[in-house]
Amino acid sequence: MGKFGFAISKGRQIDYEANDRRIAEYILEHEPSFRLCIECGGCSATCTTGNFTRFSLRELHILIKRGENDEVRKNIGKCMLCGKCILVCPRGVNTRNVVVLARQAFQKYDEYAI
Amino acid sequence: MNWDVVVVGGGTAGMEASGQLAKAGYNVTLFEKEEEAGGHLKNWYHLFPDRRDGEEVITYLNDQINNDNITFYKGSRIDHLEKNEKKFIIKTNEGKEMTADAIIIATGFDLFRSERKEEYGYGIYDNVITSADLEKRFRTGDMKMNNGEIPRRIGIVHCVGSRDEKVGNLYCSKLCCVTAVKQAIEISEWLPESKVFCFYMDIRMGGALYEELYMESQEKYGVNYIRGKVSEVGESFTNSLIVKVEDTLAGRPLKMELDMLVLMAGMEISEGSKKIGKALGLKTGENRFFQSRDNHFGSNLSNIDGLFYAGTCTAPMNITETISHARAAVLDVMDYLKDGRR
Amino acid sequence: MNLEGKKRIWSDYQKEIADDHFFYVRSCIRQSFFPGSEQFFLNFMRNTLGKDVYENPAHTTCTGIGYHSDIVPSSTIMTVIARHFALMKESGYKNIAISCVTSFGLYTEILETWKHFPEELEKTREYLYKATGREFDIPENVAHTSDIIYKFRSEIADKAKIFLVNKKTGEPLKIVEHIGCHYAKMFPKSGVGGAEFPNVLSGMAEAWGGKVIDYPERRHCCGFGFRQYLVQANRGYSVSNTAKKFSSMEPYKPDMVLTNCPGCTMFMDKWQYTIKEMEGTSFGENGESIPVLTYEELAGLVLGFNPWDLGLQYHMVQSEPLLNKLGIDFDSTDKYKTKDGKQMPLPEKLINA
Amino acid sequence: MENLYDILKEDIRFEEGLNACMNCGVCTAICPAAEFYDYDPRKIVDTVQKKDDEEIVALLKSETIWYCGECMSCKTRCPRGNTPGFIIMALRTLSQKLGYFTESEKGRQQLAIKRTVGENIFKYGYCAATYAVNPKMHPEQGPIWEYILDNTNDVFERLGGQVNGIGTGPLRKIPQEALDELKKIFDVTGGTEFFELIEEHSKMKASEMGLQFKSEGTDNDYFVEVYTANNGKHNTHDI
Repeated sequence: MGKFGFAISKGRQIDYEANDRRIAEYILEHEPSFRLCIECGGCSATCTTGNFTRFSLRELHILIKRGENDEVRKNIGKCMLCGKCILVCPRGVNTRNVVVLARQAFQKYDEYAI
Repeated sequence: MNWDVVVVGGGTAGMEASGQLAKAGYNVTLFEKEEEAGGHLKNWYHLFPDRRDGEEVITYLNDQINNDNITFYKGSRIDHLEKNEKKFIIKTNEGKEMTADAIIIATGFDLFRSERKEEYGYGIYDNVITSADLEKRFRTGDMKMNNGEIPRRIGIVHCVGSRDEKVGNLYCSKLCCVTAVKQAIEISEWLPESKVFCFYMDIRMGGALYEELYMESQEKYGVNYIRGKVSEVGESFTNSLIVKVEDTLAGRPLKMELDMLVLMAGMEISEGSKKIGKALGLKTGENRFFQSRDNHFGSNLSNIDGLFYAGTCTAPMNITETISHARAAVLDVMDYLKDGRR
Repeated sequence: MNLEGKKRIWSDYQKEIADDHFFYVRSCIRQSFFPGSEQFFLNFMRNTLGKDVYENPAHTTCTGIGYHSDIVPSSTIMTVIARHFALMKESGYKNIAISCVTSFGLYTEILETWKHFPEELEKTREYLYKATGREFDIPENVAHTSDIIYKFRSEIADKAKIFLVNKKTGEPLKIVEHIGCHYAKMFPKSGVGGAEFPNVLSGMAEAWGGKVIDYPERRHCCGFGFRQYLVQANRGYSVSNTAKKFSSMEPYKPDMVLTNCPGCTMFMDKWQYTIKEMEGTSFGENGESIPVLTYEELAGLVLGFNPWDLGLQYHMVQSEPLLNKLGIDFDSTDKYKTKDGKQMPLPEKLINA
Repeated sequence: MENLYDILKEDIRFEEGLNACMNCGVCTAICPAAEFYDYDPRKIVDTVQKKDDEEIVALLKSETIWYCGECMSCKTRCPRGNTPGFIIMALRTLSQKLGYFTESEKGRQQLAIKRTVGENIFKYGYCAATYAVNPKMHPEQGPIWEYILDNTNDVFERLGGQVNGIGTGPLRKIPQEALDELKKIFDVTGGTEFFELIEEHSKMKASEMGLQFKSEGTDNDYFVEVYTANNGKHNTHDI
């Protein structure tokens, strides 16, 4: 806090230019159904983790697309890969595979290694 | 059966109504303020959802009005219209005078003037264009920016002048969502290397095959959809456009640079409709479009006997609906002029 | 950028600004931090233009800072403002000239509220009468003092001793404008040029030969945020917002920032110091900071006033780099002297000094 | 107790500020607070319009309602004519009336504002007053501010000041009658009562927190706590 008693903070605004979207691109390449999401939230509603914590798979998907990788990495371990989300998705997105691929991508781009 | 029917407005509705009346044997006089019939459709390149060329529909409509029972006055404005007993008296700006037994008002809509959304900078920032401007570009194939470069990232803003009390339009213009999706696909076809982002509040895909088109835009063209109304557009140091929006599904503000921004201008009742409406005392709804006598079974009926509505002077409609509405107006005219009824 | 488009918008937002006979109300912040600006306004209006501007010694705060940090109830601020209207009525004035943008926003908002809720106006009349025995009229014309300088911008240009041109390069000065949020964002019609492309400051800068630069965060708040500055623990909000604006304007290399709001002037000046202390960053050219001037200070320079009579030396960011660009022949030895010419001690650790 | 939504409706700012929200996010897109706090004005409006008392109570006790800077940029853009900033003001007023403001770190700061800006009004006739801006509490004002305070008379005399004099101009002595009228206006309109409420609830909270509290001034532990405390959790959020 120094001599002033407060600090300059980093904004919460998603800065699309500044973000690295390689994780999203990797997923889109291997799981094209990721494009079909209409953000309905069906996955989050049925999500086992989401029912016991604040975790939102829908929000995670958005953050992946925007390249908010730090946020994604912080939360992606919470998914238990039970796959219930796939059953409810009205657009047939392989939601579980999106998580699997995201974890792979984080390994691939080692500056993000989990 | 020598009934005289005057049709005001030579756009889709007016042309179709005139054609159908003429086929049924009525004497039709069609007035169009511009030098050419066809209305807004003339300016549209491809129609949704099947991407048919707008000119094909124009050709059909021109065939419709190519009928000996139709007198077509172009470049003609109605200066005076009144009802005297059972006859309507019409005077035009060119000094023509005539009477009619029935009138069809097909004066249509105007596109929302996008410069009224000051925060979007239409008319101020280069490369902020409207959906109508984009259709013209499709026609000429000129997709370049003002500096001659190809736009690499293009944004589409839904609901410009619709669902917006700030500009006095609370209603949904209904066609802009599907237009946005159609145009996103076309941009992607013209410029396969470029990325398209649609900024929407709700995606309203209420027509047949619209939702399919939306899904296709995602699946085949990778069009991106961000849920949030664009709040502000500015220009960056390198002259790209900066949009600020809330990514509402992430619950965070988002800033993005774009090369080009397309504003989906909504529909408003046209100035011409307003003038005629005022002169005749036609009832309008809260949305300022003409109010039909009954929403369900009288959507062509006005508050004046013998005066009927056709098309988008009553509400936003697509081409299919407009043509159906015009045909329905003709049925109402026929019913009205039936012997003994008038 | 298409100027015609902006001009079309400006023509939609030409508010009426009275010509003479003003009842002047001071700003808490400006009279404490930029007293030279208010002094210039009064001198210029009275002595240069020969206008009647009256200041009543009994006028006070409008309580706006308290109201916007939520310790002052709305009925209280309405009655305090009504008291100013009463003083105005008693002194025989109908046009109010407001030095503060927060106050200006509140006067405008309260007058609007009274239109929508006439019962609030009646209640305020009762409160004021009960508390002070005074009665008031609604003013005929409400103007911010920047509106008034805007109105007389051509008169200033006619009398200009210098124009806003870089003497060395011959290029117009690059000016970034910052309009206080409460000037027109709440009621676009109340501001010259509206809310999105206000013309009140850009009109002045251009009339005096400068060039106004648009930049992405032009419309962003300076970060005052009332409680977000008043309480130390919250000041990170305030300084971060200012830093955001300065980072956004930096590439354009502006020669100065022009402001019309008390808080904005103070924060854009002081936060440059704070940011420099905290992170070693400065936003001007050659490691300098960007001078932040009120419209009165700028008008004063254009009219050839002594910068030290305008109070420029009491900013944290010193304006010598700007004065040099303008080719103003200033007397450094006069900078820290009293009214009577006595030397004062010299301040230390100022920026751009 | 009366329904909280109905109580809020009695505040003209709430009445003016809330129509139906369609969650478009134009407010959050340009909100200075949404950027530097974990804050989303859209969500506040959406919560309030649900008219659920339990959720409104949670808001009144939350940190969230204290993040807004009242710049009112949201008013310019809302396509439904809402003003989230006005809604916030109504919520803050109610939170103080019900004593809920002391439940949050940011809410407790109301005492600090009352003791500084609030007291300035009665003492100097202005919210911000030269003598009241203490450089120790405002290090960000920089060395020039200390200098001005050290040389107040000379600085202000040259710039049109009326240092404690009778008449017009900055630093003039505000006539006692004018200060009395201000106080009377506060008494009559509920302003004084509101100040007392802030004091009363703060005192209770200080005792609950086991912090020293004095009935005036800034040199007591509770004041220092509310003026400086920052738990560092105001701009992060987990999904």
